[in-house]
Amino acid sequence: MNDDTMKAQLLCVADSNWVLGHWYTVCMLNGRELTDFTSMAGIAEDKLGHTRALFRFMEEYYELPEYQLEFGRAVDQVHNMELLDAPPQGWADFILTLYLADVAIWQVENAVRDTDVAPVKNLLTKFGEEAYFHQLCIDGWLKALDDAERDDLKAALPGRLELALQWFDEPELKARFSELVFNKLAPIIDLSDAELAALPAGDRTSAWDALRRRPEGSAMPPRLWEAVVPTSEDALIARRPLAVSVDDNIDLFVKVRKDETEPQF
Amino acid sequence: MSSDAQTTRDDAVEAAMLARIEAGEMFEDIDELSPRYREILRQTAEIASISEVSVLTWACTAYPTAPDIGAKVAVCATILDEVGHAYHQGILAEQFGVDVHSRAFKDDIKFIWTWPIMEVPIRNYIEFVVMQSMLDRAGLHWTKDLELHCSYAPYRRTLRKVNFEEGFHMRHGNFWTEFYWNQSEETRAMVQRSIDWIFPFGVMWFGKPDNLKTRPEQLKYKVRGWGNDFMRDKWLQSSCAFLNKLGADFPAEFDEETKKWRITMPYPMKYDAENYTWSQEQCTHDEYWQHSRKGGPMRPGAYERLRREEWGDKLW
Amino acid sequence: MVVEAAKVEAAVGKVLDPHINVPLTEMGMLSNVEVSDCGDVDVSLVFPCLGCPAFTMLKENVKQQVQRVEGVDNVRVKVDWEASWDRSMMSERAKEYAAKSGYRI
Amino acid sequence: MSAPQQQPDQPQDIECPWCDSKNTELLSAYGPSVAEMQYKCLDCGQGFGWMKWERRLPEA
Repeated sequence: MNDDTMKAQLLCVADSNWVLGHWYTVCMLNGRELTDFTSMAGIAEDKLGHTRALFRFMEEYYELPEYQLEFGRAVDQVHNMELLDAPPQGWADFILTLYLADVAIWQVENAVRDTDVAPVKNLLTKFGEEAYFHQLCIDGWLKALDDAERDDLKAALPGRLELALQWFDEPELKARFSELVFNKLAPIIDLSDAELAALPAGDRTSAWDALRRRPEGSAMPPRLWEAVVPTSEDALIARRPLAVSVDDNIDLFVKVRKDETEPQF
Repeated sequence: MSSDAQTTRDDAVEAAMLARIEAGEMFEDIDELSPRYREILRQTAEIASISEVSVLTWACTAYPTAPDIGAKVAVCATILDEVGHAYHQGILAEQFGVDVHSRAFKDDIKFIWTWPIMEVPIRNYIEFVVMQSMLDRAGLHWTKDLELHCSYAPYRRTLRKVNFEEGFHMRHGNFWTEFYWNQSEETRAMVQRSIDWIFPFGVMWFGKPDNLKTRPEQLKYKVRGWGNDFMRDKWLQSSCAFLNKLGADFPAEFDEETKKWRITMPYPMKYDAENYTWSQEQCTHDEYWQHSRKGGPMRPGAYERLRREEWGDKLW
Repeated sequence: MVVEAAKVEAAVGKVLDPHINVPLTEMGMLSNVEVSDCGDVDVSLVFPCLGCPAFTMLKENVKQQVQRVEGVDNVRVKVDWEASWDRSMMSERAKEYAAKSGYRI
Repeated sequence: MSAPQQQPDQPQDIECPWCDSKNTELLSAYGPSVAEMQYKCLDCGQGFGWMKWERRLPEA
């Protein structure tokens, strides 16, 4: 695997887990019982832990300054999936999006595990071992939806599914993802043949940033980004020192930028 | 049976219970406990599990200023731990007829009891770690007492698990408090400001002095073993040693004769939760507790928020 | 002066796991110790959970303890990204201690 | 306490650390730490944690 490809893939999962972790923390108080809160806090802790581990590993492996990936990038250099940009509109949309994001991220992590780079293989396997429990909880939440929430989930599905499918570069992963999703959701929501046929295929329509796996020039909403990397005075003062080595002028993908001399196809 | 006869019989049951407790007996089975003893355990377990739920809404106020991933993970871990303990203690409380879920999410909010400071928003992440250092230290003494002394053995075991884990919060708080104390002038000032606000809450954590109370039933039935003064003093010695090592200011002085720290602040005094200040004027203990029973600025909003969902543009 | 690896290991053993309160060495969290001739020491740790709330604190605690070992000049504490923690790496003593506190390993 | 929403299909014969009974029940996927699941012993009635790492992966 071309080194930049792996680097980009690792950033896609690290950054998507980063934002996904914040979905849990920002939505925390919407839990409905004690076990919702333990699960949400626990999953958030894990997801943020995955991001932290990948950031630290990548900074060592690619010889970047420590904390470069956390504090040294602008929002339009972050590789988070577009699926997580728009806030959940309700409990059903929340659970559906958590589900789609978790399964999609694991599809890619699992594929990237097939590498000779031992630490990457090891780390991503550990991600899976922890995500196993995230998906258990999400399964429980899906099963516990009431009738009205199932309707909400059905209504939210086309929009969220489209963004989840677009995220995939690899046709075989995308096909397998669809299969898993339909197997899971079929017993929960009835979809007529016509409804099934009308579901999006996830074709990319706008100009695409292949490295970030999202529409070119797009980025998460500013208020979400502020939750991810807080810049209030109190947060800046409390930043641990270790961040001072961050270099604002590092371009992580110098070689494959579009304006380079290599021809584009 | 006349009510007098009933009372006499009840008294006899309680007296027999107390005699067994006094003799140092430990109880494994809930059926062995007298009605009054059960009621005391019910109240204790209910307050313990419900007050842990309030940590959830309170700790969430530290998210927006948690500066990096590691800090956010620490806030998540605190919430997981405290709500996990609410749940764990709820398993025991359930045997006494307490419905933790109902108390937290359905019943009148006036039934939710917690320490007053848990209803004051955390101003910044540095304050959060100082809270861990000062107040988890206080909480630890409180629950350690139950683990060591409770005459109902299952409660001891329940708390052993809790205490086994709670020690981490204090160590985490100590580590980062010291870190921020040494980090920059600005962070040192923020640590000091946090200590000024939090330290007196630690002093007040353990309730009224023993001489102002009739012997509480928790002690009579050996649900607890330590008096308020004893626990307060243990907390004070441990906190002062830590703060003194840092070089921070705090309202206590070292008495060379007794070789112990003693407080120099007006005791008690009232706090102003809107401005994060203490009056520095002595009041009576009754006045203090009357003042604190009103609850903090987060009551009832924070508990109402747990019963309501907010989605869409309200989130980001 | 040559630093003894056993002394470094003992120093790491002075740091407790934040949750289970047993030495990191008994938790199986010490992955590797490398000592150079000139007093540089590399300590690698492996974490049972990636979301460990004590990630930075433990690394710093280990660094402080190892720094005190005779002959040690520079200490680097790293995460061993290739190691994978497993409950079988815990000592029997640590497992028993956890069980007595209500935590079955 | 109401039933937790998530009742994952997990080992149900974990030994209670208090009384060694295997008559135990899983209550929640997360205990007070991410490493443990919350169990309850049906014999002695007490709660306990079980370290959950068994190297299982999500379906792929």
